[in-house]
Amino acid sequence: MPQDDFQPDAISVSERLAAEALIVDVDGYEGPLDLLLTMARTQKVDLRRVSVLQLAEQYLVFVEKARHLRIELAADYLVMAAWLAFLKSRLLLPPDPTAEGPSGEDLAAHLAYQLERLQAMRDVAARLMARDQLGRDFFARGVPEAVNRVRRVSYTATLMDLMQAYARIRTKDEFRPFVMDRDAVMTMEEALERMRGLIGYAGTWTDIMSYIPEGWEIDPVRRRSATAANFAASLQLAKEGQVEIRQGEVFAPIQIRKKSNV
Amino acid sequence: MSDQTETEQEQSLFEAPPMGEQERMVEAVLFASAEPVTVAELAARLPHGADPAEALVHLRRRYEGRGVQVVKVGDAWAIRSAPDLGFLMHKEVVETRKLSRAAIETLAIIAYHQPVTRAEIEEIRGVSVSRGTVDQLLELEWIRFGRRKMTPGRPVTFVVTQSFLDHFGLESARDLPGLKELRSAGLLDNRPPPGTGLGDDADEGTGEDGQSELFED
Amino acid sequence: MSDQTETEQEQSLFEAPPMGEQERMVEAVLFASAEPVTVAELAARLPHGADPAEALVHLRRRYEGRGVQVVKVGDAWAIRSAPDLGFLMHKEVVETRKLSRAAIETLAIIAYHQPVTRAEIEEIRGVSVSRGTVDQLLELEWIRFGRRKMTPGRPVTFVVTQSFLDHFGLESARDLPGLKELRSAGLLDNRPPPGTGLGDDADEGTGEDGQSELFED
Repeated sequence: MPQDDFQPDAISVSERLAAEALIVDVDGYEGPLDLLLTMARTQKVDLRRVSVLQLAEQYLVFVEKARHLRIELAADYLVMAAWLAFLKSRLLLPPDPTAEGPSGEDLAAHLAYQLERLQAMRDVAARLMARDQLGRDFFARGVPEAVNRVRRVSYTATLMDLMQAYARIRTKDEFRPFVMDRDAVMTMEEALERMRGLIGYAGTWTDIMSYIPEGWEIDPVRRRSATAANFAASLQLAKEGQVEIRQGEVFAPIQIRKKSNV
Repeated sequence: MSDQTETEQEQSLFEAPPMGEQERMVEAVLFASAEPVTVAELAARLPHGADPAEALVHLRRRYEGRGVQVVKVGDAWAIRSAPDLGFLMHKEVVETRKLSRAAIETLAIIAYHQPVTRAEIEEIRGVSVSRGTVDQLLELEWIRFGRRKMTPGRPVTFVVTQSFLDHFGLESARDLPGLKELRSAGLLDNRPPPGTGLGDDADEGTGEDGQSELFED
Repeated sequence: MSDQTETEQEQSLFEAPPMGEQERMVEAVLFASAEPVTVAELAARLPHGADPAEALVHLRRRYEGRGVQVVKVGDAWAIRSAPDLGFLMHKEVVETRKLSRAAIETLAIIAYHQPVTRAEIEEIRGVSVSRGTVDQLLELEWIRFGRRKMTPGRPVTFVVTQSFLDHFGLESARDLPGLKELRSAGLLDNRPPPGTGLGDDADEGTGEDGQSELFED
């Protein structure tokens, strides 16, 4: 068949160089379809008008070259080569109406469709990636406030909690004054106990101020507390009938003495 | 039916806040959330009788031309910074792993052909799809599993997610760039190789079903 | 000096964008930023010659009465949902726990007395502060380490953070009400401290010192 001999020469020198260049980085292609698409582009025509026959030739030359250079080709490259050789024969032979299966034209059309579709997907993928993207060109709220679907335990404290806590600390003394003033306060019980011990010796009228323990009469705060405690204790003792109590006039010293008949 | 009426009556007992107030509420909720919020969620969070859809119309208009925008993402809404001000944000940019060419193409095929099976993706790309590629896209939450195809083996399908729409600033999958051209060129048809298989007819049917469902209704 | 002038001249070569545009920029940055942004940071991010302080005034006014507001947090700015719409936000609050009494008291002391050492906190609380309490507050990012005290041992101090201010809706720790205000707000027993004790002077003195630093200068 003269056509057969002629066909390879129909591929221009530049296309052959391109085909050779393909061999060098066959690993750079994602399978035979990708390689075919690249080859189809060397035809510099609309993919819909690509010559599938020419493409098949290019591919077969490529595989032949690779074999010659002892380059290991993955199985799917060889499968494609076999299929393209079959397609080529179908396209070159006159259609046989009795042959089974799809015509060469149909097969070629589908291959062209596949190439066009792959190219179309690549184009839209590029357009998609060229779009403004979230986190790169436009942004979501930096501090989302919504608390829905919070998995973490969130500790809450309101400003009120905070202020109340502080108030509590700063004023705990006020709520427990006897703690704060322990060393400056004399309770009635203390005074009573002390006076019970001393009253036995008080046969004569004695100023209740003389019952104030040593060290309590100088500091006014302590003296005030001790005076009040002694006074209350004196009243208690008088009520119990253990002492008599008298005061000469307003603001005069208050005196007590042991009740004689006890 | 009577239940419906009862509910409506019950709801009407609560007076909905004025539209201006509803707009404020929608504004606060959208601002507070980094994720898009559906109208249904808004309705659930706003007081009874509120009309978040209408409030959204007002709110969207209010933010036109501002530094942030009210955008629609699928059936949800979000506030996003204006794309033209992205240059101010370099501090906020989170370096994302560069997607491989395989991943980008796979993503595009899923987006334009959804719901699509792994076999169909492989048919289109002419190579097998590595597990890692799909995993990466799933991890990014840009794709998810769709319903199974009613073809032999009931293969799983992949579809794109709301996050995908959100990430690429798309209101819906219908707004994918070049979708119309691709469709009219017949490049989204599920065209099986001539003379192959028998089950393809069924496959074709389902495939077209899925697309029409997504893009044409 | 001459450097300064040179820079100014250089800057004036670039024309600042119109104020409306600056406002959009500030809006977008505040929206997208994960943390409150200071005026200085805004100035660094906006084009030369921009006046973020003025843009903030406009933006703040624009958001008055809206569902979100432009608020000052410390010396920085942020967008926050309007306080009256808080009820929309914690609809789905899941697990929230109250801070322990020890933690809230420690936090309060740090807030009112910052910078404050652990020893000082213990002195004020009257009990020792557990490591866990401090760790929890650190983890919540409500307190952080401040500068060391120039006293023997150079103890570390604690101060409250911007997150703390943010959480409690304070512009600064100075905004915390003083004791007097707490009392008049009924948060304290109205009874005046009896006798205004003697032994208390020292304690109160320190307290007031810290506070004056905080509240009165």
